[in-house]
Amino acid sequence: PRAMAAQLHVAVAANFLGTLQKLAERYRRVSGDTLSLSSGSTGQLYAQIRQGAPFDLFFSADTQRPQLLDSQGLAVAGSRFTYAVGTLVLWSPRPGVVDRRGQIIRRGAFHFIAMANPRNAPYGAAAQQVLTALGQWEPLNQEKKLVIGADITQTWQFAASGNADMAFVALSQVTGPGGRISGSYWLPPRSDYQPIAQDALILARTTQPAAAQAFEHWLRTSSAAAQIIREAGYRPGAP
Amino acid sequence: MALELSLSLTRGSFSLQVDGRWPARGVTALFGRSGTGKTTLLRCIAGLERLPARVVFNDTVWQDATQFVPAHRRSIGYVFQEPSLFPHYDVRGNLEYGLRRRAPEARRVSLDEAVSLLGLETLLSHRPPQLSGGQRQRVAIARALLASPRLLLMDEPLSSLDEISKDEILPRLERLRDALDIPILYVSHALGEVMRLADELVLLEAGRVRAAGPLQSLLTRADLPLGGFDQAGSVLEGAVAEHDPQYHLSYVLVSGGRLALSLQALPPGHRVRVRIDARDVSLALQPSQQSSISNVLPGTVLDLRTEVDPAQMLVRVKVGADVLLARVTRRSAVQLGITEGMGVYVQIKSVALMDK
Amino acid sequence: MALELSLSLTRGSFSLQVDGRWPARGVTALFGRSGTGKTTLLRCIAGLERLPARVVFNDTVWQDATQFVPAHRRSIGYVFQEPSLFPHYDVRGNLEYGLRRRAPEARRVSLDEAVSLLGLETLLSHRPPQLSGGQRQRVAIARALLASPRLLLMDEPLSSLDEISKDEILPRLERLRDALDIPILYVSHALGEVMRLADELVLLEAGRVRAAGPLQSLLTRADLPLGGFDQAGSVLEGAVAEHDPQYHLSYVLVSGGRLALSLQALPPGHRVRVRIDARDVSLALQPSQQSSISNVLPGTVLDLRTEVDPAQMLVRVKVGADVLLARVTRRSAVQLGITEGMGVYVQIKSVALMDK
Amino acid sequence: MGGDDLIALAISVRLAAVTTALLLLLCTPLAWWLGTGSSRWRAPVNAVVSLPLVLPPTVLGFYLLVFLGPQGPLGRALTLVGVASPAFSFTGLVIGSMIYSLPFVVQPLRDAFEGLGTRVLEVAATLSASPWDRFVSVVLPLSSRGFLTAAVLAFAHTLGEFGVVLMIGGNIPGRTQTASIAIFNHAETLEYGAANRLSATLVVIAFLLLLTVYASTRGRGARVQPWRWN
Amino acid sequence: MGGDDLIALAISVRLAAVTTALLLLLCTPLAWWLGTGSSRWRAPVNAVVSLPLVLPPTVLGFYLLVFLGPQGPLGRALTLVGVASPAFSFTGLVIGSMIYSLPFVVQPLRDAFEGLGTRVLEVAATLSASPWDRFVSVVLPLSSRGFLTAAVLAFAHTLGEFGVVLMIGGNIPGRTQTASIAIFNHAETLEYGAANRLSATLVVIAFLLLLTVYASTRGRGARVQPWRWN
Ligand SMILES: Nc1ncnc2c1ncn2[C@@H]1O[C@H](COP(=O)(O)OP(=O)(O)OP(=O)(O)O)[C@@H](O)[C@H]1O
Ligand SMILES: Nc1ncnc2c1ncn2[C@@H]1O[C@H](COP(=O)(O)OP(=O)(O)OP(=O)(O)O)[C@@H](O)[C@H]1O
Ligand SMILES: [Mg+2]
Ligand SMILES: [Mg+2]
Repeated sequence: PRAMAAQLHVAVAANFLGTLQKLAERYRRVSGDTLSLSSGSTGQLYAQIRQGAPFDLFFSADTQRPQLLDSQGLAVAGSRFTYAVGTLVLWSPRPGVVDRRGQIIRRGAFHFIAMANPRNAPYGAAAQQVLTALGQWEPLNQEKKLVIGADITQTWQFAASGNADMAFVALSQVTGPGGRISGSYWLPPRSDYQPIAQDALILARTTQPAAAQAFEHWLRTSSAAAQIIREAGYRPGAP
Repeated sequence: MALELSLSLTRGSFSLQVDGRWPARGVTALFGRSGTGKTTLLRCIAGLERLPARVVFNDTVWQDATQFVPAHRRSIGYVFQEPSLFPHYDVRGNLEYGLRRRAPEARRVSLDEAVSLLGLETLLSHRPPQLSGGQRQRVAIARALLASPRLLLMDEPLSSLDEISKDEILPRLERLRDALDIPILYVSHALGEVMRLADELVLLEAGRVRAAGPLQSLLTRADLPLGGFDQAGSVLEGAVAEHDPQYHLSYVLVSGGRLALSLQALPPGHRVRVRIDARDVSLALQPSQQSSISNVLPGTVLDLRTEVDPAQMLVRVKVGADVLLARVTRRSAVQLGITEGMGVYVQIKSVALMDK
Repeated sequence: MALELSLSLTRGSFSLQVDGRWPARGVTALFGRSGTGKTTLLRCIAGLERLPARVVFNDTVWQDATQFVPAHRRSIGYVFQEPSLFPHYDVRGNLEYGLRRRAPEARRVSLDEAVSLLGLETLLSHRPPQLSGGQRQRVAIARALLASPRLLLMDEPLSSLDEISKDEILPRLERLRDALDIPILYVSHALGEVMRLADELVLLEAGRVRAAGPLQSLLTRADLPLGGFDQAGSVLEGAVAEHDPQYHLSYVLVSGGRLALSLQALPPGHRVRVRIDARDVSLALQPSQQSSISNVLPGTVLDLRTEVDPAQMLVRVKVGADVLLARVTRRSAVQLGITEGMGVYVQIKSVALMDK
Repeated sequence: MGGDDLIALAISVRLAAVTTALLLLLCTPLAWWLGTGSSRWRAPVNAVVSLPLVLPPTVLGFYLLVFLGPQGPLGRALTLVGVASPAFSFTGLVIGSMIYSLPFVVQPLRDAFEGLGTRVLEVAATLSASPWDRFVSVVLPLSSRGFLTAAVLAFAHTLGEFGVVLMIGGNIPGRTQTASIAIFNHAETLEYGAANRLSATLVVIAFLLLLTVYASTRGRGARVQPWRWN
Repeated sequence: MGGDDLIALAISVRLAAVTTALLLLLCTPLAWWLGTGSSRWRAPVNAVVSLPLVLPPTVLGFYLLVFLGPQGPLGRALTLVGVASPAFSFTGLVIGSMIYSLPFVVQPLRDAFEGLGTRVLEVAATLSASPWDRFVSVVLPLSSRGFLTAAVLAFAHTLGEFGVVLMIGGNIPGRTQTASIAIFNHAETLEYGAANRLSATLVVIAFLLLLTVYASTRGRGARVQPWRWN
């Protein structure tokens, strides 16, 4: 409907960057609009946005920072929504390490478990909740068996490089093409941790509100988008 | 033309106090023992030491209470006591450094002149570490000359050079000085070098000027320590009288008579200065015959003085209007009965012309 | 005791080829013009140049095809041509550097001795930049002495020193050398210094040894250029005959007769060497009376040679078993009719004892 | 290697070159003052010069962003005079990189200047060279080693810099996304193949560049320098 | 400031001190060879020394982790001899910091050694000083400026290092969580007050340390050096 194709600048939390790249590619084909993606940690992107970074949309890895931006009036009213909900997995690149019920944590036959920083990464907070539910949070901390990644990527790297025996990571990271998962893993019960919801919003400073809204609308409603998100190991947020 | 100086500096226990006005023409020798402040004085004149002082060169104020002309605008040439070549240039680069910084019309020495003057032909592409000590010193001299300075400061420039090189370089340097009329302030320990080269002498002792004035008058002054040097002597003014090509001799008339010296390419009547070392002078009561000593002049004893070595005496003899120094043994002095006012014949074994 | 050398080195157009065995005792002077390779030769002996060579000192092989004793194990002292003090130490620190690295029982010079020998008492806490050129040179000499070396290499150590300092230092150095029996290889341009100090002479010319041998025999050799120097002269062996305290004279018997010189504190019979400069020698057909020249000996003319200056001639005269050089004008030579084989009287104005 | 990577590489190289050039230019006077002056402010300034290193790069970047951003003191001043804030632009990257690499340039230069000694300068002055002339004809060539080290450290460090650049540049593809950020992005999206390729390219480029520099310059430096009369 | 922050600060200072000390020790021979040797390998080695700077720290850290990990070449070798992998330990931090700060130590030292000249060493040799003795009594004091710069850069850079340290240390509080990581964490969790406090503490500590060092050492260095006979 618009005369010229728009280019939207999107700030995206690093863990969703790959998925958003796929989404952008798909969206470009349906709308002609392109997305320029700037990734970083959620905290860093948040700081940049507060300092006037030239982004149109913000895809956070949590719900807290979008809420803050919203309350500070830096978001387009009503644009905040949950675009994906993550699933936590305890994973090892080697088969036979993690049992299907997560007993290994109690047995303690390992050197290190990697997890993201619970204070700034939602997956880290979730991992802490799971460990607390297992009654292992305190003991593992005491024994200094927890290595903390700055973000979920680093956490994955700790395990993937074999330096940590296993890691609490996002299911999206270990899901290969066709939904296959290599190595061994355990999916903690969803009841043991709060949903890992990731919120997005349109920034109030955007110069292309129409294009931004169009993309958001597509993302919330298109089944193709939902499909891509699901394949990446997330659950789509409520439409 | 004159160099006016007034400075006072203290470093630890050393202090330098100089007040004076020295004629800035020909060569002024700065003579003094090691550590008396010769280098420090040159540095002050060059503008390399920031200190309260008054330096006036030929009516241009270089430094006083209100102004300070920095070293690079004083148009000096400075041969440092250590050759101090630029390590990042070869010999040619070192030589050209100062040359390039003079406007072509202001250049008074060409690269070729300087190179041949100091015998650097084969060394032009050498880098400083590939030079011997004496070669480095020669490059430093040539470099200073090529800056066509209005005043040349030389701090023991020939100390690492052998006699033959010195004998080659000194006369050429003298000629160049006369041709270009660049006054030179020349630091040296060697009284021989000083006597050969200098017109004026400044005698430094422990940071103070002990005496300053024309070389001739200072050399024979009884109150100065110069007579005590191995190479003590006197300098006489004279005029070329005639030549004797057969024996390769020239005759020079001085106030006391006629002196023979090596043949010079100078016209009769030309005014010259000749140098006579005390050790070359002996005394006799009669003019000797049949001796190889060819210069004998009558004179009158002014006084006798004991030297550091008690076996020796230094006798000052008035010859015409000049004073000659003679070094004789105490025994000879006694045996010949030499006393003040007595008439004697001075026998001069060797007379050297000072290229003037 | 001997120093055996065999080396060959090429640097650009310069090549150094030395083969020889020189006695390592007393002072061996390395004499040669600027750029002839004196410094390079010293560096090879010190082990500072890595090159194929053979260096044997007193039967210890320092270097040959199979071994190389590094510099720090050669027990040498080296006074570099540039003083090269350690910038991070004061004078005392510089002096103690070598001293500390000798076991106490191997030390042969004490700090106090070296300090007073070179007059460094007031300079001990100075840092190198606070020293004058001559002061630096004196510190470098003292530093080398304090390492109590088995061989002392000195590269123009006195070039920045005034005559008085030289006159003070040289005799003390000679005494120290004799007391400690440290052989010295001494580079110098100044023939006067060499004649005064050296026992042996090595004459370098363009990287080759032109001649080597005892000083006396080389000085008067007609085929060497040494006679051409201003300070040419000869050295005679003799023995103290008697003293004349009244005139502060000592008499020395040489092969050709008796010579008077300044009073020496030496017992009669003591063997000494005396130096007689060519310029101090005149010739006469009769022994002169009534002249201040006190030493007159009969001799026979060996030969006459024209000098660089055609007005001058160098006459070699056989006096007893010795050869003296006399510098006379061509005119005198002709007028006196001096020819080979003729009997003459040599008048010697000044005789210097070489502290031996 | 994708086109984005090539662009990022080009931005990195350009950023490193611009940063290095500007730093050499600006730090030379500062280093000269530190190395040859005698003010009693030298010690504190010396200490301050090293401080940019002490903070984690992202944190430094954050403070810079606060300072330079539209709400920051400098940003606001700039906006008043009608200049856009340098945050999230190439200019911002340059400023950030310069601040962070400052010590790597100042310190080797200062050491080089301090080691020169005064004699060569005195000689040049007596040969009529003005202070500026002396600087060009004597100080520069004789401090070439220091300049080389300063340039190499600044260049290499800017190539690899990530935190400050990410923070102040905003990782905008084609504009402020440098190779180091691109590698990081690849790693984030588990494209380890691409990350490895880009890393390898960066390392190889840097190696070849440094090799050329050292092979040509070192030799000269070595010929000039080992000779000293001290 | 919380207890965790204090502990992190202590770890940082200890890490910086250990890293600096080890680097000075290990890099001195390397820098000597680079500065005074004449091998034709010098140029490539010089180039390689600077390469750790070229990669973003986290990437470098990742490669290190792979190299040290159980599947990595070194990790496997260590496991064979019964030594635990240094990943996620203080040892690991030290290794990572050392690799990353290597150029900051090697280059100033190399420059200092290269600038020494041979004469002082020759003089020392003729005064019977053995090579080791010469190194201690002549090279060390006359290169003090280079050592100071190397130490300051390495120390400050290690204090602020974040990427490599985070990667290889695993951010284990009380063991491998350094002050720089703690500041980063504070900033990420929007605890800007705590971040500012810790940053300020770090900066002030570093400033006082550097000031002391420069005020005491610079003076001496300056007195020793301006004099050169070149
Ligand atoms: N900072 C200082 N403290 C004490 N004395 C100093 C200081 N700086 C220089 N001096 C002294 O100043 C004196 C003058 O030195 P200068 O170099 O001018 O002597 P010089 O006449 O050139 O001697 P030389 O003939 O040996 O070169 C020396 O005695 C030196 O010890
Ligand atoms: N790399 C080189 N290329 C060419 N010539 C060189 C090189 N290195 C040294 N030379 C030459 O070697 C010669 C010997 O130098 P050396 O320093 O031994 O002389 P020296 O006898 O000590 O002279 P001086 O009395 O002037 O100190 C010099 O003529 C010098 O030019
Ligand atoms: Mg002097
Ligand atoms: Mg020499």
